[in-house]
Parts: sequence; structure tokens; C-alpha cells
Amino acid sequence: MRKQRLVTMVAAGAATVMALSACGGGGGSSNNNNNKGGGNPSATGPNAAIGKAFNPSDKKGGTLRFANAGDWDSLDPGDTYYAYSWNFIRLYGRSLMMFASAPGQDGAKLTPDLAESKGVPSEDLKTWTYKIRKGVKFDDGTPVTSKDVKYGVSRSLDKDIFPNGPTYFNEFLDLQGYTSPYKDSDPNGLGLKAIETPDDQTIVFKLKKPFADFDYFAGMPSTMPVPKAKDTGSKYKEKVVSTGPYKFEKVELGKSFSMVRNENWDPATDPNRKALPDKITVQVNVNPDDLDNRLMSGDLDVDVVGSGVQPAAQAKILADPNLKNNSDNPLSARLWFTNINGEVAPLDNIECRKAIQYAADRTGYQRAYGGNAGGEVASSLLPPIIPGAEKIDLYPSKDNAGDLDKAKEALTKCGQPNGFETNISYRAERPKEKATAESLQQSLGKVGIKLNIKAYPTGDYAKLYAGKPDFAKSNNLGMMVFGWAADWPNGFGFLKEITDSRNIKPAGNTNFSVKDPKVNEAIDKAMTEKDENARQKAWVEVDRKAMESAYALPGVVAKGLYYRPKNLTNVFITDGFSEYDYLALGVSG
Amino acid sequence: MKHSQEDLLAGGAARPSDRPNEAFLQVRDLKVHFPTDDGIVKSVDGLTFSLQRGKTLGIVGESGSGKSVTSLSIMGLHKRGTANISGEIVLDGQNLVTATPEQVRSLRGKRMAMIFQDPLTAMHPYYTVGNQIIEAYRVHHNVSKSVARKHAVEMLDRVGIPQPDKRVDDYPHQFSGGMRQRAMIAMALSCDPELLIADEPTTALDVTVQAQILDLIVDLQKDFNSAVIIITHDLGVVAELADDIMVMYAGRSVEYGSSREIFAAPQHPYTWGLLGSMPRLDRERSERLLPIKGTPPSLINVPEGCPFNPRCAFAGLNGDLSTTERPEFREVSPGHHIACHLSGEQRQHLWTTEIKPKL
Amino acid sequence: MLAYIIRRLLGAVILLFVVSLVTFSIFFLVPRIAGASVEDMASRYVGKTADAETIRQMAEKLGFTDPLLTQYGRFVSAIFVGADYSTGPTTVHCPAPCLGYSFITQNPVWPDLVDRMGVTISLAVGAAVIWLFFGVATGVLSALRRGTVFDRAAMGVALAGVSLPIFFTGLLSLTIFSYGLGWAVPGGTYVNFAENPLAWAGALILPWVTLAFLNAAGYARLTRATMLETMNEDFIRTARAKGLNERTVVVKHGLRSVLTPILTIFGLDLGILLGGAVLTESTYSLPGLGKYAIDAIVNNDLPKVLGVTLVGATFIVIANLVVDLLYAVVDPRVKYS
Amino acid sequence: MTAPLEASPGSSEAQPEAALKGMGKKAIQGRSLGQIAWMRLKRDRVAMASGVLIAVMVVAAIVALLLDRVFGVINPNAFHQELIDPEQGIPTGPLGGISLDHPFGLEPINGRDLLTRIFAGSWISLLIGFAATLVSVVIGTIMGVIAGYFRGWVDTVISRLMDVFLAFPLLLFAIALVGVVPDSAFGLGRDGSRIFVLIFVIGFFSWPYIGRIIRAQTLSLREREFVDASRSLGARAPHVLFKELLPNLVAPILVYSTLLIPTNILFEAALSFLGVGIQPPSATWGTMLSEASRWYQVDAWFMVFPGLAIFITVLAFNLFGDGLRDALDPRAR
Repeated sequence: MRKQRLVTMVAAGAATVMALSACGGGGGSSNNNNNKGGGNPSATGPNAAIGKAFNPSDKKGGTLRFANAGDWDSLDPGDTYYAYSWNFIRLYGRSLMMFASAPGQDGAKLTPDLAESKGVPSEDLKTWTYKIRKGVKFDDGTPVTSKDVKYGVSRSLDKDIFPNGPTYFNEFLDLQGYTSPYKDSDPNGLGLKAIETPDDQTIVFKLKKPFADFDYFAGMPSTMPVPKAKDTGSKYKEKVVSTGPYKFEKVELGKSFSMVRNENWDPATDPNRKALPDKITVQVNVNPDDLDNRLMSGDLDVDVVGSGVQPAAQAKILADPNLKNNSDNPLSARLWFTNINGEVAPLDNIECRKAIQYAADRTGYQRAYGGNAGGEVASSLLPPIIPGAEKIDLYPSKDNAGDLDKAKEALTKCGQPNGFETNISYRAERPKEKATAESLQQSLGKVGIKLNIKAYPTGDYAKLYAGKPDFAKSNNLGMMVFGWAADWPNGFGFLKEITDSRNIKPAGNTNFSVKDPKVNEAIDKAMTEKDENARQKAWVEVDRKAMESAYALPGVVAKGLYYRPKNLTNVFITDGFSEYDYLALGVSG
Repeated sequence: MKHSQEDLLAGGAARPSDRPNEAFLQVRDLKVHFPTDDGIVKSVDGLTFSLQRGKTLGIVGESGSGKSVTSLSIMGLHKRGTANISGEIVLDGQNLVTATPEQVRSLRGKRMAMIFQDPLTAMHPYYTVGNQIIEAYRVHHNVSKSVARKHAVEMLDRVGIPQPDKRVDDYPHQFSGGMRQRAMIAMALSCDPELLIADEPTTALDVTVQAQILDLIVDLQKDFNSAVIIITHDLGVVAELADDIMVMYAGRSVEYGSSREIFAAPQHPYTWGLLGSMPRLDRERSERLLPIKGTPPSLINVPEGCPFNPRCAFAGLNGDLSTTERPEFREVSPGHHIACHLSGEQRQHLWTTEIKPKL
Repeated sequence: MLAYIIRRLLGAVILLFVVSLVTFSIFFLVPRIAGASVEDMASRYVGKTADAETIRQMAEKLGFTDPLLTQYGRFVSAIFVGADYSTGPTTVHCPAPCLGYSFITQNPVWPDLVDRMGVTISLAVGAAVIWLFFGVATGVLSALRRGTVFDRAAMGVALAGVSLPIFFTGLLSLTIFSYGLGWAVPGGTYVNFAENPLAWAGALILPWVTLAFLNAAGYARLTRATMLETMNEDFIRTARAKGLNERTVVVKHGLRSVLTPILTIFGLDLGILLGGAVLTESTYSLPGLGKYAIDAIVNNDLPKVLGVTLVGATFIVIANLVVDLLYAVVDPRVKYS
Repeated sequence: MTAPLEASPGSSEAQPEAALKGMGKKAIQGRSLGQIAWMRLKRDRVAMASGVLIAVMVVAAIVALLLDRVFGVINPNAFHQELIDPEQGIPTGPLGGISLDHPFGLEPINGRDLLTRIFAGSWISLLIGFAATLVSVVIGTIMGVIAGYFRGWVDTVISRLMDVFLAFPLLLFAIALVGVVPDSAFGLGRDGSRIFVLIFVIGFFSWPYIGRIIRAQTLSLREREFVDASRSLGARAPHVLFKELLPNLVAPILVYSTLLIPTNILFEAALSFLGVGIQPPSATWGTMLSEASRWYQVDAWFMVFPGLAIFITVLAFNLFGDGLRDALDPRAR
């Protein structure tokens, strides 16, 4: 049921450029930087905010101005699934766990937020217990209890009302047929048996199956407390009750909203938040190019979507050393890749898939995504910044330009020495995916693999077209250009969804090509591994097995180019989201 | 040719030789040529006549003979650049061909006015009849709107429109055809013009209304002592009205004479044709009307010789003269000019033996 | 007159009714004919994570499983009496005119449309004023100076104007004036007139000029042709025969008649534009009805598409009606009975 | 037609209508209308030059079709990534990479040659322009003649139908429809089905404009003597329609078609610009302009040549159409 949260995205109007595609990334950056800690606050220049805080400050006050080229899926903590939204929501909501507000890899570490400490699992990993901090209040002064958290999680289960949010709880909790607090026999909407609240400070989650990484689930916005009395269902997003340092002042959905300090937020209960600015404003549906220009002119502080600047601004920044000094270009945990559909002949033959792996010109793939500034060539699925990731290159070629001899060899083994013909799909509103398809068409054409390019509407790409196995098979889609970013920067978060063939649904898939029992076996092994280091190694094994089966053609590990306006303080990229950490930002002057 | 022109100019409508300098309107060797893609259209090609105050001239001819073009030239209504006008049009001593457009404009409506043939299209559909008369009056008279309006009502009353104070606010389409023509006349006469040109004033009207309108013009002419030109393709219209009649063919005058002469003793075969094709109430009914055969000539390629020769039954009587030489416009009897190669005897003979009995 | 207006209004309502039915059919029926299942259609309304069961439930909830006529009936009744939609714990009432309720953004469509209308009206009316003035003035001058250098130049520019696609002139203008010279604010920064009239005009100046140029070109050509024809009319000759000066002849008698065809076209153009200047708004990223429609189509948000189409059609129909009624004001010959 | 393109429909619709009113009324003896028109047209240098240009373009488009699709001599999809700046993605060198090898410059990212692409795209643009016009002229003429000739309820129904069509925001509909029709429809090969759909959609939505004009012409022709004569001689409706009316409608149809072609080329460009055009890697001028719109801030040259291609083509058709109209109706000059 989960799906990449990133790649579905802002509806780019035809003329609009949603160039780097989509939403904020899920992974971190920074293993490529050697400057640990904030020891050198005066260091400026490109990538100064990677791995450490740039311009650190504790000065409070001022207004922090965000803008969004698209619009939120929702401000409701139970109904949002964008990385940037999960980053931003920490300003007004407190979930049980959260990513620490810290530079680089530290930002990818979970830390207790509403909970006093990390979850306490039962021996079988099927029951997880959290204690809630005392003294936390809603913005109207009402104390937060465990029942508010339970209510928040319960309502997020209702996918009729909250279609956007993740479905991990629906899958993992022992629901026993429970669907929604709105259809609950319990007048307080607390009839869900999978979550128990023995007292106001304690909350217990009961799972169907053992799961070692439940703390990640407890870090999802859907564990933010929601007061039943103020819940208006799908209208709640217009008036979210805050538990964080900021509360909503004025909300005009689709246009803008602003937040001011929440007097009922007690810093004593919250070790994680600095809350520097006095006020936060957000404009949505801003023209993306205009947004970049306003960033560079200092008229705006942050592009909240966190996918980097548009190609026009990128060209400007890269060409101008002054601008370049104010930019960061971190690697993220997002992979641009292409599915190779084993359901379509002759790709059911592994040798034909290997031929594609060998023939593909990965530098062309990289060019499609903006060259060096847009990302690094990927040779396997797991991005290098995922902790424990290893370089796996099973189909090497000189300069990544493709190995035509090996490709022809594979074709011969496959029984198609002269190549074959198949279709490749991409999302119509994504120029980079179009360039990818065209690039693959060129490079595969050199060994006689003829690709016909098909574009499908971005909005329905996964649901009706390339993500629907029946459709893909009947339309002879041999290759589907896709992208994937993890919900969390770890092996489970990144690989499970795109390699586990048991997750394949009738529609809406990102993966349906990797169908290999050996991969599934490796996944099971990784999920039940209790030791963290061994678990990381196990996920690398999943990566290797997936590459051996040659069902997915890795393309580019994305890099975002971010512009860092001068008046921002305390700026750093967090690996938790591969974006600037919105919780830490302050403004000077 | 030259000689006869001088004669004609000296003459008034009624008596050409009499009081040469008092002719109110003198047209001398008028040529109106239109350059087009297909060649030069010679709509009027050397026309000479004159007219005195209080007199009426009828200009008769088929469509395309140059009647309307002549009248528009007098009024100065041809657009500069589209028409090449040469010769002289002298109105009360002023040459209109060489005058500035502004001078001509100041004369239009005031000293010379025109009644157009189709009052439905000739009046602006979006303005009331009164408004259009008021406008005509106020261009030349510095008076208030209410004064002009009173004048307009008077004019409408004078041309015989019932309830003029009400109809003054009607739009042209609310008038009947006859009433519209009356309104048109009221507009033309609103500034007491000394020269009135009526271009086919009755074409679209039924016979009784026709008579009323013509009577009206006569009455008004008497009141104002204007010089009047009536243009028509129908000789019958001018029979009672005109003092003189000029018959035009292919942009030229082919016969000119007093109304009485033209009807009693027409000299030109074309005039015979016109008479033959005219129904007459004052004579016995002949078997049938005699239309002129053939069609009017192209004004770009006017036939050599006599322009009428392709349609003239008598063109061969003088050898090939009719097809080679242009006939001179000469005086055949006092005040009676024609352009024809036939000799006087031939004409006399033909008229009495062949033409007259059939009419 | 009143009876005529009532009759025309009734006709307009019936026309809109047919338009809505056809629109509805195209958006709901054509996908079905093209092979989309009820589930496929419903899947557009669920989140990214829905399973087959959720989709099935959504299809039922949205009524896709009902006969098409029932669905259409619901759509129409919502317009007149509003409709109720469940938000979970409560229901919200979408008051009439409820032009649908987006299940993607969980919002009634009508307030969105009202919101976007301001932009589109600002764009369309502003541009219309400019093009009407310059187009007609150029056309009249060209007609009066037929064959002169001015005429040739003006008509040359006008011909170029109608031959240039607006997304090309739009891009050119952005490149030159916005990013090149920095004179004008690039699009997308639209602010309401009430908030800041200067910024409002600043954001709209390029779209106005570009859109106006395109239309002014057409109007200049039309005006010139009509003017030439009018100046050959008998009543113009009459006006001259009265001794009126040329200015009066042209303005009072000539231009007056030219206004009727101009008015007709102008009404229709404005009507179409008010329904969304799709290309202009896309090129300049103006958040108007046209951009809204394109975004809705891209997102497959059918209630929005339906709503905006209907509003667009309404503008066109109203414009037609107004033009017809204005005829009576302009042309005394027109009588309604 | 132009309506959805935000030009005034007046410019293309009402104008010929007004101009065509008098067409055919004025006959000069001795020469047929066609001969006169041809004579006049020959004298109109601008129109003749435009006509020649159109002819050249049509020939070029056919050649492009043959070279590209039949013989595969040119390759509009060949990459020249070595000429692209790897960081910025735009062509190296000034003016969008214009050089002797690539006189129109290169496309960003992949570095495909713009001259070849514009050349190869010409046949699609022109084909859609012509064929869509044919569709709307055929439908419009049939509906217009039927409505004008039979009048009564037939006229009412057809006229209302045209009203309904004219009340639609056409561009939106076209976009929605093109998006809905599956790619594999009609069993046509690469690009084929999309071209077919574009032709159909553009043509189908444009017919009411010509329909109205033809209806008005038919209504007035119907009252003329020769139709009365024919009918009084006992001719049946089909005979009157096809033998008497249609020949007299040829002139307005011809003029209107000439003026509709550029509008339809613009319509196609607009649809392509909005993202529902031809499938890559094939390109029409509109899709190229659409891509250029993403790059105009850093590579403004990209849009110049596709834009000029559209402009010159549309201009040539408009000039020729104007000339043709003037030739067929001298009064319009």
C-alpha cells in the first residue's frame, strides 16, 4: 500500500517547469563531506551548509518566508505524505518520535519528541509501548493525552477521508476489521483495539507481525495528537490544532498561510526545537521560476518543496561564482530508475534484460537529469548515502557509456542477436523523464533494441498506466521510467517497496518488475535481523540480488541544487529529509 | 464640336442664346475617368451643359451612361484619388473642379443639395429622420438644437409628412417608401439650396406616389427658385417637369434640347429608342414596347466611331462612318443639339416613316 | 422586449443544460468508452496508497456505479439546491451553486472558481480595453488612409499579429522585457487589485499587452475592412452631400455603423476569454480560470474540469445574450418581440 | 477557431463573411469568375509569393516525410551531446549552438539538431493543418448547406447544434479528448493514431464556424432566381444542392479554407504547447516551442526557429488567403 511519496507530485501545468520533478527527497547527504560539526562557522562557499550548520545562531525574532511552487497535499498530519511536509510539520505538530534537528547524518537519527523515550518493544517485536511527556498542551491550553494520539492514528486509518497519508498503520496494526473512528461504536472514537491507552501518558501499539523499526512509524505525522472535539474530518486541514512552537494564524488553502508563536508550547517539554523566528509565512502555487528569482533577490527565504532550483536558475547559479557560493548541492536518497518489465517478451529472458543493463548509456541518463549538478550515475538501487550502502556495479562499462559488446553477447544468449522492439513509458509532464526515454532510445538503438516512446499523464501514471501491471503487459510496456525516494533513509524504507514482489498491487505500483523469490527471501532475512549493522549488510544483499535479476535499470542518484539566501541563519541540510532543516532555520537582520 | 459647345454654354436651359452670363451652373468639357485594374473607365467623357436659376434640366440615359457620375462630380462627392476629373464645373462663378475640398464642402448642402435615389440606404439607419435633417441644417446655420428641430419639423410638414412633430423622432425604417423620399427631400431642401440635383427620385416608388413626389419637387422649386437637375432613365418622368432634356450615352451627351422638342421631334436614334421603350398614356396603345437591343457599351473600351453604333439600326446608312468617326455634337435647330452622322433628311425621313408611327 | 429577454434567458438556460450534459458525458462517458473501468475512474480520487477495496468503496461513494443519468441528475441538482458531502465526523453543505466537489482537494469547486475569476476578469477586461482602443483606432485610420505607408505598415503588423501564436509572443516578451531588461515582473506574482493596485498592474502588464496585441491585430483588420465597406455606403455619401466635414462623417456616420460588427465579435471574444485565457494564463503562469482548467485536466480532477467548463460556457452564453440585447441599443432597426 | 487561441474569431470569421457577401454578384462579361480571380491573383505579388512559399513548404514537407519516414536518410533524433554543456544542459557556444553544421542551433540536453527537427516536423504540422481543415470544411459545408437549404426545423436543429459547439471552451475540450483517446487506437503506427486524433479533434471542433458562413450563403443563394428556376423546372433537392448551390459556394469555401489552415496549424501548435501533441521523439513545431518554454531564460534561442517556422507558415497562408479573397471579391480591396 505504501508508495513513494515523492514522485507523485505537483501538477505541473504544461508550461510550468517542474523540472527536478517533484517533492523533497527522503534520504540524507553528507557522506561526501569531510567537515564534521560546526567548527568553522565563517566558512562560506558552495556546499557550506552540508554536514554542518552554516551561519549558526540562537537569535530569535523575524519572519521566515517560505514559498511552494505547488501546493501541499494537506496540512492535516493524518493526510500528508510529502517529505517536505514531514519536515515542515514539525513546526506545528509533535509526533511520538522525530528526526533530530541536526546537520548531516545526525538529522537522520530518530529522537523522542512527544514520547519520553524510544519505544519499548515486546520480545516478539509485536507490541510497542511509548510514554508521553507531561506538560505538553494543545494551542488552546488543553493538555495532550495518549488518547489524543490514539485518536489521531485511528482517524488516519480512514482512507476515504484521508486518502493521501501513508498506510503503514493500516498494514501493520492488528486492526481486527476496524476502519474509522467516524464509523466507530465508541462515542469517543477510541474503539480501535490495536492501540491501547491504559492511562493518559501511556500508549501501546499492537502489530500483526513483528517489526523492528517501529520507531520510524512512530515518527510519522499521523502520531501527532488530534483533539476529537476539534476534529472536522477532511476539513481539519483548514484549522489544525497545534502542539508545536507555532500555531496557525491565517489559513487560505491554495494561496497562503501564516503561523505565529504558540504560547502554550512549553520549551521545557521540548529539547528538540529552537523556534527562532517569530513568525512564519508560506505562499503556495507560486510560479517556480519566479520563486527562484525571488530566492536569489532575497525576497524569499526557502523553497519549501526542497527539490532544488529550476533548470533556468541552475544554469544561472552554476555560471555565477557569487551565486554558486550561496548554494548547496547535496546528494539525496532519491533514485531515478527504469523498470524492466519481465512480463513482456523477450524481457522475460534475463539475458535480454542484461543486454539493456549493458547497453544503457548512464551518462545520457545523468544528462537528462541535469548533469553533474543533477545527480550521480547510479550502478545499483541503494543510494550511497543510505547508511551501510555499498557500491555494486554488476554491469560496468567505460565511462558509464555502455558496453555494447557485452550487450550484444547478452542479446545473442537471449536468442535475439539482432535486437528486439519494445515500448518505453514516461510521465508526460516530466521533461527529464522524456529526455531519459529519448536517451535510452538512442543508446539501446545501437545494439538493435528499438524503443517506442509512450507518454502518459503524470497524475495517472502509476494508477492507470505504467504502474498497473495489466495495462503495462497488454500495452507491451517493456520499460517504464520511474523515480523513487524512501520514506526513511534506511534499507527497509528504500528497498522494500521497490523490490518485494509480494507488494505488487493491481494498480498504483512503483515496482512490479522485480519478481524474484531470491530477492524476497533476502528481504525477509533483513527484516527479521535485530542487529543494526547486520541489518544494513542484509539490505545491501537485497540490493545485489535485485541487480542480479536485472529487473531494474538504475539511472541517477539525485542531487538537488539549493539556493541559500544570505539572511538565513542556522542553515543545514539534514539527511532525514535531504533538505534544509526547517525546524532549525532562523533569519538575521 | 468646339463651336457647338460654345453655343451651348452661352445658352440657358430654355433659351441657349439668351443672357449668356447668367447661367447658374456651367459644366464645360467635363471628364470623369476612373483608373481600374482592367483599364480606365471613362464614365463621363467630355460633357458640356449649363443651367439657370428657376429652370429644370432632365438628364436621361440608361444605367451606366454617366448621369449619376456627373451629378456626383458637381457635388464633389467623388473621392479624390479614385477619380480623375478634368474640365470645368462652374457654380455661380466658382470653378468647383479646382476649388479646395473644404470650399466645395461648404457649398454642399447649402447652395447645392442632392436627393438620392434609394432613401432607405441613403439615410443613416441609426439616426432619426429629424436628427439627420437637424444635422444638415446646423452644419450651415449656427443655431441651437431646438431651433434646428423646429426647422426640421417645418420642413417635414412642408414636404407633406403628417404629424411631423411626431415623425421627426422616427427612424428611416419606420417610414414608408414615399414618406422616406419626402424626408430625403426635406433634408435636401433644409438649407434652401440654389441647385438641387434629384437622382432618380422616384425609381422605387409606385406611380401615384411618384406623381406626388414630382409635384412636390416642382412646387418647391417654385418656392425656392432653385435650379434643378433631375436624373432619370425614364423619359416619362421628365416629360412634364423639365425645361430642357439632355440624353446621355456612354458618358457623353447625344441629344440636347427643350423638353418640347425632344418629345415632339427627337433627332437621335438613341432617343428614339428611349421613347420607344417608354409606355405612354397620352397616345394610343401600340402593340408593344420597343426595347433598345443590345447592352450598354463597356466604358473601358468604348466602340470606335459613334459609341451607339453597335446598337443602332441605322449605323450602316452612311457607309462605315459610324464605326470610324466620332459624330460631332452639333446644333440642328435652335437650342437643339445632337451627335449623329445621319443627315437631317435621313433623320426626318426615318422619324416620320419608321419611328413615329410605331410609338 | 421583456418577453424577448425572458425567452432568450430561457434559451440560454436550455443551452447551458445541453452543454452541461454533453460536458458531463464527455468526461464521464468517453473514458468509459475508451476502456476505463469504474475502478480506474475512482482511483483518480483516492490517495496514492489506496488498495483495490478502498478504490471500490470510493467508486461506490462517488456514485460511479450508478447509471450515468442518476449521476448527472445529482450533478444538476447540486447546482440548484446544493449538496452534502461527508468530511468524516460531519457533513459539509456545498451551497448552491454547487458546481461539484473535488475529492482530490476536498473542496467545493465553486469558491475556487470565484477566486480564480478575479484573475481572469482582470486579465481579460484589461486586455480588452487595450485591444479595443488600439485595434479599432488603427483599423479606422488605416481605412481612411488606405494605401498610404501608415496603412501598409499597420496592416503588415496586424497580419503578423494574427499569425503569431500567443505562447510565442508571450515567451518572447518574457525573455525580452522580464528577464532581459527587467522592466516587468514575470508572471505568477499576481496580487489582487484591492491589495496592491500597482503590483496588480505590474503583474498583468505583459499579459495584457501580449493578449491585446494579438486581438488588436484582428480587430484592426476587421475594423478596416468594415470601415472600408461602410464608407462606400449610400448614407455616407448623403452625409457628405449635406456638407458635413469629413471628421463628422467618419466618426458620427462611419464609425457608428462599424461598431455593430465590432461589438458582436468583442462580446464573443470577451465571453470566451472570461471562461479562461488558457494559453495566456499558462504562458504567464497566471492563476486564472484557464490555468485552473489545465491543472484540473492534468490532475484528472473531473469535478473541477466540469465546473470550469460550465462556467466558461456560461460566460460565452451570457456574452451572446448581452450582445444580442445590445443590438437593440446600437441599432434602432432591431426590435425584439 | 481562433477563439480558443485567444485571437479574435472576428479576424478570421466575420471578415471573410463580410467580404464574401458580395462575391459572385459582380460578373463582368466574357470571363468566368475563376478566370478573373486568377488574373487578379496573378497581379497580387504578395499573394503569389506566399502561394509559391506554401507550395515550396508543401513539397519540402513531403520530401521531409519521405526522407525521414520512408527512406530514413535524415535522422532528426540524432544526439550531439558533445556540444552540450554537461552542467547547464544548454548548447555550448553562442546563439544556442548555431554553427555551420547546425545552422538553427541545437536543442538543450540531448543536442538534437534543430534544423533537421523543424524540417522533419513540417509534414506533421502541415498535414494536421490541411487535414483538419478538410474535416471541418466537409462537415461545415454539409451542415451549412442542409440548414440553409431546408430551413425550418432542420435549420433550427443544426443551428442550435452549432450554438452548443460554439459555447464550449474548445481548447479545454480538445485537450481533454486527446488525452482520453488511447495511443494504440485505430491500429495506426508510430505517431499515426495521435495525428489522426489531432486531425479529428481540431477539425471536428472547427466546423460550426464555416457551417454558419455556408448556411448564411445558402440562405441568400436559395432566394436567387436560378435556384427558383431550377426548382420550378422540377429539380429535386439533391440536384439543386449539388448542381446549383455547391458550385456557387466554391469561392467562399476556398477562401475560408485558406484562412482556416493557418488557424488550424496554430490550434495544433497550441495543443502541442499545452502538452497533448505528438509523442516524442517526433516533434511538431508546437511541441518544440513547448519545450523551448522550459528553457527560455537560459537558452532563449531554442524558441526562435520553431516560433519563426510557425509564424512564417501561418503568415504565408494568411497572406495567400487575403489575396485569394481579394481576387474573388474585388469589393474587399
